[in-house]
Amino acid sequence: MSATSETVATQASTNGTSVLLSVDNVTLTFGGVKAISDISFNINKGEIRAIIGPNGAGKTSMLNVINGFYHPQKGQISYKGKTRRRMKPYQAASSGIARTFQNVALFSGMSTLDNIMSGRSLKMKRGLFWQALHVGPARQEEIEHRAYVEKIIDFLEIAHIRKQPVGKLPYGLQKRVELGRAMAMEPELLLLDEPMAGMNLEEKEDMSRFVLDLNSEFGTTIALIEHDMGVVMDLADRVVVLDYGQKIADGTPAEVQSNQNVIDAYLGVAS
Amino acid sequence: MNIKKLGCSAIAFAAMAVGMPVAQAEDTLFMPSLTYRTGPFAGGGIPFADGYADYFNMLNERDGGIGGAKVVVEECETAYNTQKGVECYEATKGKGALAYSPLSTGISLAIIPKAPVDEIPVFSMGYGLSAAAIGEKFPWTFVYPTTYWNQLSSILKYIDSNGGIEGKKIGFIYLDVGYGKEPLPLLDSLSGTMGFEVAKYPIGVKEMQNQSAQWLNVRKDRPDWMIMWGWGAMNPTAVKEAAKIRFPLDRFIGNWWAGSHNDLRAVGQAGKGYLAANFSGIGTDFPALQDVITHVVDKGNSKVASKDDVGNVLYNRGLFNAVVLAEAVRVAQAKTGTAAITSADMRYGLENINLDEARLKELGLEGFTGPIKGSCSDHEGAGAVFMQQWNGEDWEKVTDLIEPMNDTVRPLLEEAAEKYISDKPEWQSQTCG
Amino acid sequence: MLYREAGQFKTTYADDQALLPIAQDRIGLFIILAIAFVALPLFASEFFLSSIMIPFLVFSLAAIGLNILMGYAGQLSLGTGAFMGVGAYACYKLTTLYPDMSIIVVLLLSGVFSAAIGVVFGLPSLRIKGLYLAITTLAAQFFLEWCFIRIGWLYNYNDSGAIEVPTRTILGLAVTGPQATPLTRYMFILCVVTIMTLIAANVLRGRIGRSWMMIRDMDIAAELMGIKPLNAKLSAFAFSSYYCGVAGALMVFFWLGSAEVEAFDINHSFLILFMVIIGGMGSLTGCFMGAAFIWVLPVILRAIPSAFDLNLLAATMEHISSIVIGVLIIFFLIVEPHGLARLWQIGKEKLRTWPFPYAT
Amino acid sequence: MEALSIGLDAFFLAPFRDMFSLPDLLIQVIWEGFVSGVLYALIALGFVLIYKASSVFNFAQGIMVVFAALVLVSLYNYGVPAWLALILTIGVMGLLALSIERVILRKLVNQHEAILLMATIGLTLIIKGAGQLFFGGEPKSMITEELGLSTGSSDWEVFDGIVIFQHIDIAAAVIAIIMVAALALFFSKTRIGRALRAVADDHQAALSVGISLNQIWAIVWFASGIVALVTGIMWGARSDVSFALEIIALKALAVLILGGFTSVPGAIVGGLIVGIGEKLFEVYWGPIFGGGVEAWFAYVLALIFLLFRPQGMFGERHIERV
Repeated sequence: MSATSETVATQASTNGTSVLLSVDNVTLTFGGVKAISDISFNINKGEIRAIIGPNGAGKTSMLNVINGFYHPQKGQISYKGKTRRRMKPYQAASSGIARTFQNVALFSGMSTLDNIMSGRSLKMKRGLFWQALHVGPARQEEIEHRAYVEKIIDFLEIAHIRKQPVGKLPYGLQKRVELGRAMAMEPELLLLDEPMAGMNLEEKEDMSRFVLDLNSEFGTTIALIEHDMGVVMDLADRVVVLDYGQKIADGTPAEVQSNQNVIDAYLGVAS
Repeated sequence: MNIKKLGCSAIAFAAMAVGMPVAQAEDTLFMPSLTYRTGPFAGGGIPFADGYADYFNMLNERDGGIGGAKVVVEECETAYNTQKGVECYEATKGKGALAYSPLSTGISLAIIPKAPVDEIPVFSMGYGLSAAAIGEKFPWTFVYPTTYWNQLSSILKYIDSNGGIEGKKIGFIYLDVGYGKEPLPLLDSLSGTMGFEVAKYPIGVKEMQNQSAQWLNVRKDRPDWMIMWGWGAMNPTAVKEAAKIRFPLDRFIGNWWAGSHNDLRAVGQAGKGYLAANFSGIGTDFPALQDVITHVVDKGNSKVASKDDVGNVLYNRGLFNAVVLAEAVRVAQAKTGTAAITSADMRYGLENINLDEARLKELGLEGFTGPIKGSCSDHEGAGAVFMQQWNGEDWEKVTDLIEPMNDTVRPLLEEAAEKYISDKPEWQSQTCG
Repeated sequence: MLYREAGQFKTTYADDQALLPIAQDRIGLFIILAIAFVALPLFASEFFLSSIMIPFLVFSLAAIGLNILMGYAGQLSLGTGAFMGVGAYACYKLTTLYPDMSIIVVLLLSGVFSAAIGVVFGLPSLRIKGLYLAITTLAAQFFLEWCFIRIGWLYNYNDSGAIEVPTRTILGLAVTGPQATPLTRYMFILCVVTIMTLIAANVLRGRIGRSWMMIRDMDIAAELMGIKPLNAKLSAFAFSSYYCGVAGALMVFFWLGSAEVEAFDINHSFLILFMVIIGGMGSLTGCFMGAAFIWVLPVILRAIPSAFDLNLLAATMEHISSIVIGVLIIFFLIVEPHGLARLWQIGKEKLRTWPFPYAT
Repeated sequence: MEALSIGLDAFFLAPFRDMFSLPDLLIQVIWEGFVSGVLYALIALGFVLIYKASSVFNFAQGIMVVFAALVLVSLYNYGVPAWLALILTIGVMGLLALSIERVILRKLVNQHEAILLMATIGLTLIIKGAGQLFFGGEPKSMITEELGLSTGSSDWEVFDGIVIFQHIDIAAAVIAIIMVAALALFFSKTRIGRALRAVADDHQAALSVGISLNQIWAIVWFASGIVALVTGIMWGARSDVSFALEIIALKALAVLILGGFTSVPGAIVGGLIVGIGEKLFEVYWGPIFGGGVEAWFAYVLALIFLLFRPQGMFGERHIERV
């Protein structure tokens, strides 16, 4: 088993790009049902990596394993050279992994601004004392972060809904705010769980633009789950395909597209 | 609610806010009544409040008040809740309140420290702080006719005279609050000197109606006698549970707050034999009670649910509270020569009260209670209690008055009073008289 | 018409992040403070101060405490009464052990004790959520009540089993005990409550407050964004219990003057809970509205019959006010489940768009 | 060290020695615990019925117990014969259920659970105020004998001692068993019962097969009203009928924690655990702490239990998803 991970690592280094995260032989079960079985793949620094597969393939579970929400029974995750088998979600966050959710998981009682500000939580350091007084350092800190958040708001073109409670926003905007919240964390690795789901064409184009810009301007590594093959082919540098919790293909969009296993899985041909 | 009414209540509220003096007719005596006709202890609060109000109303009807001044009784509902009690106190004290009798240890404790400042006496009749019997230390507080501690000593004397107390085991079941715990120091101290053993059974307020575990403990410990410091729903439940474990009820004695008609009616025949201490007469067989019936109850001016409630234990207790206050008013009127006395005069009246046999007879209350004589140093009168027994349908007086062990208790009371004022520098200089 | 923010432009983030960005709100608050600090002390009667304003402020502070936990951090608690009790008993023990310590210091320290106890009973919140947690806070309530009775040391073994407030002075002026005038006590409480409300408002709009709201709205997402649930929940319990503790100490020392354990019983917890619900969860203004509604309304209701010479029993009035409050609770839940604060806000929105109700 | 071993002995061994030195008392303690457990279980059952069908955590269940008993006793005191009073009281509870559904629940459909809980708190205040307004706050005695329930007792001589069984306690246990059986039959055999279970599982699905939610809500509230009446009669017979009874109902909350909010068997088993557990703890361990531990035992037990099994005794562990 260890041989595989070594080969992956060697592969990466020979390609001249550094591996940001690698998933090695991960198996995850729920009460005897295997959600993910023995999957390995890696994410290179600075790339856009897509995870695709039919419903129930284990894509979201994979993201949950990566950011520590689920603990795999077997295998390990290496991130920035460090290997951790069990990691708490907040540890993942503090080491620079952010994510968005399939079903929007915004803080519904808070405004757009506060939601994005909440992404800055880890960056803010002032203690209770200064916050209570709200003068001096705490106030200064709050204003500095506000400036950064305003940049994100401009970038995502959501200035007009800055003060609105997010619960009442249309779905497309909520997705955008959620992206903004994840961006506010200044992550090195951003996990996007179906960022375009339920969007119309125009919204999808906007979102694709944001993802590409985010990748190029901010240099954020992105792993995304998406159903829309067109979007995946346009955005992704490399694609990994899961089916029934197993990896069936891994490679560039073109390679994957022509892979017989993938075609079978998507067309439902009995293998 | 229409606009006009809304306006009126707004004005009333504004008047309250800025403290506009409420117009009062001349020569009235204002007696606030902090009642609890609601809440878990309403069963005790209702008859007491009725007796209190009815007696004053009777004086108004029969004699045109006291010394020519009409008595105004204003009820304020506390639900036995200290916060509301304090609110009631604050709401009524500005109207010229002469004395407070809140019928709650909690409320008494809250207003006792205010009494010397506002100069309104607190008359906690047989409840509240036992230490307040020491008049030198508590000039503004009165606990006639006797304190919990003296009462306990009377009960122990009764036990002693019924087969001796030495070497016996006495079970003490009590409501687990300040009121119930108050006699514990005396009980512990007397168990040494009188040579008996004590077993304690606390009942939480929430467990008042769920006492079976403690009574199983009683069954386990097999005490010879049981004494109860109970109140409200605790009492009937305790008597029922005692009967359930076949504890001999004629060896089960309640204090004067654990022996009312309301308590035992719920038990009925099963409670036959249960004893309780009392200091106010039972029934309506007194001229004063007859006057109350003629002048108030029969005219429909009483709040009692039925005429049968007149004369029950707590009704008479409330009435007796009013009797003492009325007598204090008379003493104060005699001294000042005016009908409309102040609360400071009231304090003088309470301190110099002298309800002897002859005076009780004049009031139409012969044999209703023992004589009470106050003095500067004695704010309890060291009154005696008698025992009453439940015969299955009604209470019967079964003993004469049992004098308390005042010689033993008084020094303990003085000690307690010292302790109370030890952290109150402003109290240390005050004295009675 | 008067309530317009048009023309009020913010040029800095600092301005935009002010507690009350709209000028009319600032003026309104200023008027309220002026009334509270100047007009009431000058014109209000003793009864109004001691039986309406003092309890109102104490309850408001307690409601803020509970609202921080419930409205902002989303953790239901039925143990408010007991946490207030911890504050009161701690205050009593401290001031009798160290009579020379300033009462202000004692008061602020007593909250620390209740914060500590709050954290202990907040620990289950890491595993238990929602209604289940509410019921475990009942365990805190009843266990602490039992401690207040059974541990005689807490009330210095007083025969009465109650804590009695000794006289304490600040600069020679009695602020607690029977000598303290209602005015002094009112002013003291008013200062404490004003400052603590301001602090709460600051904390709630900062990082810590935001972390509580994140846990409330979506605990999983909050955790994935780097919030440690342990820290966020326990700090909410600590902060909330601190407020409740100080409110409890204020209640006994500056209002009641003495207290038995019943002053902190389960009904007391419910009373504060009602205030938070009626006022509005997640709103500081709501805490004051709720406290006014639950405490002051019955006082007014009781005053109505005497104003109309209606010969109603005090007890009857009590029952009626219980019914009225019950009906109003349900009415509000049906009309506006987010309490008086939201109604107030909706009212302001209406004013803002008046006379064009459909403008947004 | 010695003090420690004495302490350990007092806590871990002495209580058991006490138990076996007086076995008749032990049986009595367990019996008493069983009876109060049955009554806790009945109150909890009222909660569960309503929660299962409508996700309403009915805080008013406790006051409904008091109210039902109060109506019954007051009607009798007004001169209505006992049997008629019983029937009328059932009618009143039905009316109450109907008006709660009409006036409150119907307006709050699809609201958050916390809001529904708060509505029942408001309801509690209304019933409390109205109950005292109409019937007075003073305690009343339960019309036990008039309802044909015996107030006598029977002895069982065993282990050189006696165990006393109150007939009313036996009746409480029997009636509780009959009621639970009747409810179980109702749930599994009748059309409405099956509909109720469908609603409990999935509101939408129930609606789609044409079950009227309103009707079902009124029925469950009525059913728990009857459960409340039975509880009120039984507990009223043990002490008296007064508003202080309401506080005991809070203990049912601890029972619910143990048993889970939606499980009928859970309510019963939880009730018995709390009832028997607290009596044993008070009698054998209480003296170590100075007594009165019954006040918190149930809640602390529930708390400790929750720490190890947050989903309750009969609940299923669920996997959180994002």
